[in-house]
Amino acid sequence: MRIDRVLAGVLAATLPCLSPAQQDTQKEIERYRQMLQESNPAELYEARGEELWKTRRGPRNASLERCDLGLGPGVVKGAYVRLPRYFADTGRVQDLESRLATCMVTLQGFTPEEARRKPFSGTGAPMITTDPFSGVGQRSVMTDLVAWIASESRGMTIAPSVSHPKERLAYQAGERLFYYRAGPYDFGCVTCHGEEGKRIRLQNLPKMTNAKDAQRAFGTWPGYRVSEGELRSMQWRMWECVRQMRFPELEFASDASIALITYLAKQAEGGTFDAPAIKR
Amino acid sequence: MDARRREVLKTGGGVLALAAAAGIIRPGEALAQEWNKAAFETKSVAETVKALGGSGSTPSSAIEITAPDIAENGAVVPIAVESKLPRTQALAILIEKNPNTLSADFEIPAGTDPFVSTRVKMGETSNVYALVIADGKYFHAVKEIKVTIGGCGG
Amino acid sequence: MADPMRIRANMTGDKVEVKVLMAHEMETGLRRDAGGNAIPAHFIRNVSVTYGGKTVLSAQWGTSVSRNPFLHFRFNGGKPGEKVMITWLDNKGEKRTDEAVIAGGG
Amino acid sequence: MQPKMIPALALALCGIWVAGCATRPSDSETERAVAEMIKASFKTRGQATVARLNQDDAQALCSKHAGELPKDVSDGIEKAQQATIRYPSSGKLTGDWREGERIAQSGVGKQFTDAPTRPAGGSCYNCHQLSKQELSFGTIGPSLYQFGKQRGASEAIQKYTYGKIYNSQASTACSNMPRFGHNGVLTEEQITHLVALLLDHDSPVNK
Repeated sequence: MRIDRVLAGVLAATLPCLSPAQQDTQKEIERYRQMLQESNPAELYEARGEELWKTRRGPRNASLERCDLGLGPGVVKGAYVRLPRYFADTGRVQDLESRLATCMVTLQGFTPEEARRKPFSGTGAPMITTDPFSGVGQRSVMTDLVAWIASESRGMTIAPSVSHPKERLAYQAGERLFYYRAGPYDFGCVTCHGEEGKRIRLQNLPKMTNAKDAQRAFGTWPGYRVSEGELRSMQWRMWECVRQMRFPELEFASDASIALITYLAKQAEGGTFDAPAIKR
Repeated sequence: MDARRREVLKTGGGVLALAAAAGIIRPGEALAQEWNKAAFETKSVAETVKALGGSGSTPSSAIEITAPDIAENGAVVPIAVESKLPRTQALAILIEKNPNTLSADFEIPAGTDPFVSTRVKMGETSNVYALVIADGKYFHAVKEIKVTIGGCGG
Repeated sequence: MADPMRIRANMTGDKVEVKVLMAHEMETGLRRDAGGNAIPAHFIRNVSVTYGGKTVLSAQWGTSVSRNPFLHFRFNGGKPGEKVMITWLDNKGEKRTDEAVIAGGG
Repeated sequence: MQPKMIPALALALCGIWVAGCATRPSDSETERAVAEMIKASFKTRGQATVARLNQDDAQALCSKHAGELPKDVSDGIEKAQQATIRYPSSGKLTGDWREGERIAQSGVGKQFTDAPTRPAGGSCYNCHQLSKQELSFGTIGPSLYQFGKQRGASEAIQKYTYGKIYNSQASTACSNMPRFGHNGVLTEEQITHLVALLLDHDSPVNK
């Protein structure tokens, strides 16, 4: 096997730009990612989420079946790809997660604090077990619901709403935030997502101003992350990027998080939604 | 689960594991709950082979390991093992450099293909062994899988 | 209570192809939480698959099988419309049994 | 975003929001909204305080001119950043490449999940190729493989290398690379180890 690899290396060396080792690495990483596609544990979360949607919970002992995700009360099919959007009843632009928190309050009678208490499921990564919202092995009703609702938009076209002035404001604010550099590392979203074809370690980075990249990125979240053994939502994706940017903690369902998601959704407009995906 | 079975499990570890280690019994339906504690605590490939009742194993090209050469993350490494050896009775996956070598042990009854595909954790780059018991004899194949460091803030 | 498994059992030729996902932590016992306390091991130790009352696969697992385990295998002699039954048992004595009807293949 | 794309994008958006162009939020409205979000959407956690969101001059200018950095702004940033570089008082610019390799591999530090007492890593492999053995390297920055072999290890090169790690923006305004020394991420000593990793004849970088 060694000898084969050396030989392959010699052959590949005649190709320009990438060293043989780099080409082999990229090829094998792609193969690894392909092999993961065979089965996605996100299904387990989707199944729980579908049950939870119908489950009576909270002080009012009510289900979420009348929750309006933007397409009318109880309409789940296709809801994810039309979010974030402006909701007249709250006067806010909301993404799926902040909207679900609203429904947990208005329909099920939870307090806003209760509805947002544990947005992310317990993590398999020891590095971030300090997440106060969860612990190892803990589940998040929010995450399970997100998995199922997102899966109900699979195969559809990403088409966020941008007709309301507040939606436009969220988009523009999100764009500014994308370029906002701060903190001890001088990072901003743009540091990692402003150029095409770059990687951190071996992880490919989407350039968010490039429609194809943005479509692929937005279209594959939420995702089951094998590195953590958890399903992760778009709110978590923002929270985690911001943590690694060395910023203070981005609050769950905050206006900044929704503005960023609005910006990304708009960048990804026209792409095909294919989530929950499975990722490193 | 009921208390009776828990009791069986608690006491079952020793005797059954010993019997299995000695190669006296292979678990069938009746012993489906057996768990070979000794084998799962081994720290080397040789020890694992012994704990699974063998005295050694022979390399075989009739065993195929399908896995990536490089895993982007060690928490999930897809591995499939297929044996072309006649009368394959069991397949096991061993990861040399993991804290405990033995990852999974599959009994293959007659009528079931000598093939399994699963996903394992690897702490670091390591040789992965597929151990096969066929017609009472022990064979293996080996493949190195590189585990890469990933992420941003780690 | 443990979550249901996701089982797919399909005829491919004259074989039954079984793919199953189990919801389980598969905690190794080697990790520590944020407070530095060891997280106790919690993992599936036994898996058995039966068809028509006969075991078609049995497995013993250690802690290094990945979280939310996946298993794929094939057996002969199964028929569409019949059931495959899968049981797992973990080190804390938790147990889960699910079944799936074998779908006809093309 | 590329500078020339901004008007084009604005036009495209107007095209999409035909009826809405007149009611598009003004820049000042957007600025107010962003300022409000910076204030209300983040919270101090551990060492990551909300004060970190206050931009210094370079951060503010780089955010404002993302992708379209005018020459005078760029020159101004580089001049100001150059003045921040402090070389080690010992005069010793290069340390132990083995230590440097460890620092280069580590991506921890300054996150709210990191212990504040634990030294930060340099995150070098996140963005750069360094040694041949490490397959898992990023490409945001250029490959530094054979950095020293190509440049030698003269005092001038040592000084340049130290300065680049200490404050990358002294030579490249708005570089993606953190200003490791200036921002207090790495200590003087840690930087000398990284200089050794890059320049030492025996370092895997130069093999």
